[in-house]
Amino acid sequence: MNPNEPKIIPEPKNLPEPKITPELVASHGLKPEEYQRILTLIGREPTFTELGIFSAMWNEHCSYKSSRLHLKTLPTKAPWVIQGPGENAGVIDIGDGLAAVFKMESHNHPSYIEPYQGAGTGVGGILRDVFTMGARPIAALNALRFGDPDHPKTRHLVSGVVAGVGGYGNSFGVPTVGGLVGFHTRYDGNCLVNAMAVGLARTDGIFYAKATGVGMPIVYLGSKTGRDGIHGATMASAEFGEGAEEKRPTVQVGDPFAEKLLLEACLEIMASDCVNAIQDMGAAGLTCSAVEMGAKGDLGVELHLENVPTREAGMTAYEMMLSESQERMLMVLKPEKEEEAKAIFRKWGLDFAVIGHTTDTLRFVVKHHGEVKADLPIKELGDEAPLYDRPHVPTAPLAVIEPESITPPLSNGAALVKLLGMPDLASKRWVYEQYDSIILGNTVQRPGGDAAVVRVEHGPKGLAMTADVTPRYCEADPFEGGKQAVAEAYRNISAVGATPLAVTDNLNFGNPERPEIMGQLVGCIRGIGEACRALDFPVVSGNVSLYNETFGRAILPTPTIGAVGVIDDFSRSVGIAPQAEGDEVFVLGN
Amino acid sequence: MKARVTVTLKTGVLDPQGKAIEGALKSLGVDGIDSVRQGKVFDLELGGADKAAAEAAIKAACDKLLANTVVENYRIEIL
Amino acid sequence: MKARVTVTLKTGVLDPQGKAIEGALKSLGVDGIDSVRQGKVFDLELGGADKAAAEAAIKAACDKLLANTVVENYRIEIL
Amino acid sequence: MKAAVIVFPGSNRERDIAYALELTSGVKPAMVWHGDSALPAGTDLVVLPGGFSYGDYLRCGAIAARAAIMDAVRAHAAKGGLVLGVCNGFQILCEAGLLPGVLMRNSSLKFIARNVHLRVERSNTPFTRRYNAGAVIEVPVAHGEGNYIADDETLKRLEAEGRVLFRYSDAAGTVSQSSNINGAMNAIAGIVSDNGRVLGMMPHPENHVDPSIGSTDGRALFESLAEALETA
Ligand SMILES: Nc1ncnc2c1ncn2[C@@H]1O[C@H](COP(=O)(O)OP(=O)(O)O)[C@@H](O)[C@H]1O
Repeated sequence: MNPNEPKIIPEPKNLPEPKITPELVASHGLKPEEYQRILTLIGREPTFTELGIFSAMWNEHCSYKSSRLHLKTLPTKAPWVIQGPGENAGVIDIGDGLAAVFKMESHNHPSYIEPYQGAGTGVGGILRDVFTMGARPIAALNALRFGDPDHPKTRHLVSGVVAGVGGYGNSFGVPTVGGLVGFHTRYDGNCLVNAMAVGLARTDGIFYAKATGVGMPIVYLGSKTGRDGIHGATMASAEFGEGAEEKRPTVQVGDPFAEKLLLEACLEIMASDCVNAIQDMGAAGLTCSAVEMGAKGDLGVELHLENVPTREAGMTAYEMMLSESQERMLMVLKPEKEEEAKAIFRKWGLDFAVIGHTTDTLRFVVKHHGEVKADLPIKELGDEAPLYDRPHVPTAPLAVIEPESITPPLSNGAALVKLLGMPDLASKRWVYEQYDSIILGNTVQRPGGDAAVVRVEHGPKGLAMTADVTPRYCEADPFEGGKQAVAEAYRNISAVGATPLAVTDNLNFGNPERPEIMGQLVGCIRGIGEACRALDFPVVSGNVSLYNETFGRAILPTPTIGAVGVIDDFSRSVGIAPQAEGDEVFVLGN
Repeated sequence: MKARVTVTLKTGVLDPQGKAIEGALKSLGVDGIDSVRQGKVFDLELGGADKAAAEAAIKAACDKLLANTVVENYRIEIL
Repeated sequence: MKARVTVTLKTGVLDPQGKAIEGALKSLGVDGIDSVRQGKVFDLELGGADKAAAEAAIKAACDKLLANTVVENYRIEIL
Repeated sequence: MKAAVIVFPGSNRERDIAYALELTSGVKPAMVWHGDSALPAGTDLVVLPGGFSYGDYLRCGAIAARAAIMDAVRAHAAKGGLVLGVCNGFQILCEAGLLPGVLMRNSSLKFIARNVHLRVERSNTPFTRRYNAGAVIEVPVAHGEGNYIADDETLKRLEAEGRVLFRYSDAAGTVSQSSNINGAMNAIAGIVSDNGRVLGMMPHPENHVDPSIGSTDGRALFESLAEALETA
């Protein structure tokens, strides 16, 4: 295919931007006091584009404003941790000069609105997080929660989400090796799609978002920008209600083919030592990635939006800054390597353009056809984001039920049959047989067991991985439930014969502005922290998804725990299938 | 009765297929085609003779299955 | 210039997707649709103004790529 | 053996098959970019790997079948050279006219990824000489469009000429509707060209070459090729 050289759509006149009104501020998900904070910070009324930038940077999804205070209490260090939370993904040393790079992320609201594309782009996003750091993805997992099986929407959501997860991962070419599927009426109006990816890199070949050097060209790479998902990040953090259906056109469409090309191109330019800094355009797209690159490197950034490759004519600065079009990357190239890098982009048929440069002003300046659309202090955009210590009430302990007080409604035999027929316990083959679990030829323990095991390169080392949580335990007692989720993930890894090393978490909760919900979040985080400290099992990456509510009813508290461990000889890992007739069965522990 | 349903992507929705086809046409040396967007057609045969009932059935089919109305539009023609 | 290409399966060629849709419609309770055959449409935009040249380009696109003429027919409409 | 694995944009099992080739023949295959116009000199086996070339957009394999390198592949086949297409590679061979028929959506309309049993129909071919005719092997499939369809006449010819090499069966080698995972005509999983030198198959023998990863049932296919080329 011929490379599509960047096309500049002539657009001599910019459209006038709308006036800032309280309604407009509210429609950006910003509270009046948050808007006040903006006014104080910049000393004037923001432009429309600036308001959009603030809404993207300061929403829950990007700023972690409700959870940050509590997340800080999690243990994140161990001698084998190379990179903890704060980058695109966590990195741990697995020996032999190799590192495992992994993270989990939610795509709950988009998947509820359009299950196929929502789930697919969730998988795409987490894969990008991993390969942005220089790692080739070697496995994917997914943790799915749906409503009651009899709820009218459940069937549609299950089939769409599963097809979407498979459709993206299978085409991209990563084995989907594990996960979980659960059903409960509390997810009726709000399914959960948590996607995890694990990649492999050399410990001396990890790439970061931090840009260095003034006057460095900032390069856009990947698919063209369209109007996809504008306001998507804001939507992902908004409580659902009657109007949810109308938000549909903002759904992003995934292109796993473009992502695969992006992967190969990125790994190739990284191997050729062309990259100074790199950041994927995920939620809140160009805004978050450009700000982060500059802020982390103590640099300013100036963008010239007329150079951004666009799919649609007449896109405004506001739209380009907020677009969530998928399969895009932002990077700073080493100037002397620019031509070499461009040849690689052309080879893979990807759009690219120099869309700006780094400056020494510490300002985030966005220009469109010469007109300044935004001029903001770059560090403060992230650092001065609101931080809330939201009121929280501990979950009331449940009354203790004495075993003697219960008369079993069913005989043991009938109870067993009933249990076996429950969707939560039934075989998940229908799901994981739609996922290519063996591509790359390294899957030692396939889906269906406690943890998956994937051979590292061609062995003998293997990585074990799992995703787990039991929401009803968390509902009953957040602290114990959080501990239990970590312990179960740890056991899953141990059960296949591997040594558990580190955790990624995905905290799915309701509206944090309600003290009971905040109480669940705080309790679960305390429990996770306690268990991780006790087990020397640091948290190296994670994601928080709040406002998972419909009509004021929250989902069950669902802190999904993803874990990774290492086994020195993969051929010694064990699965759950009995090996031979007459084998003895042991129970370990109390 | 025969009918045709045409399902096309809404404006602005990314069409990865169309994009790949555009690129392929260029490299095959087919010039002059600037943009391609791909959609689906369904050719239906219906038993009954009642046009209104047929239209209602087709509309139900589109809404429930043939089109993903989040990202697609559809058009029904009774032939 | 705009054009639409419609690609349909030749008569007699099995259409598993159409068959599956028929089945799915029945289980969704949509009655009266006896048979479904699925095809594709391509909406093209062409730069030039010459209709004959456009038609030639589209025909080339169909023969070389858009249709698998072993099992599919195509039809071109200049809009 | 001098094998060349063709890499298209969106190929994703090229490393898997290169590993299987190297493991069984001891020689690393050449990786050849789709935009090249010639095969490396002395190539005696061309492999089209699995994947989603061009995203499987339009029709699976359609765009790849028209890539620059495919003229060289056609010329290689016309000279009687060996060609192996697996999964997406099979789809590409059909679209390129090197094998008859088409691969349509699985009858379940779902992607299917699991181990299946295949009955090896013939052993006197360069692809299957290390198997016994009638043997049953277990290998994985991973595809959404593997439902093989051809017109009646083609199908009759394929059967009459013994060109069906693999069929979906159960563990005992019985072919039935329930063993036919994707609805393919006559449960066809793999066919060869009229000169018997071009094989297209949907399942992935390259993923079953290691005892600790699944099984080694796929290994003999690559060993057959290595042996055929050695003795040629
Ligand atoms: N969404 C999924 N994706 C991939 N594999 C899955 C998924 N859901 C379940 N599985 C597989 O099925 C196995 C059994 O699932 P589950 O019944 O939830 O078991 P457990 O309670 O032991 O985790 C999991 O360990 C996993 O390997």
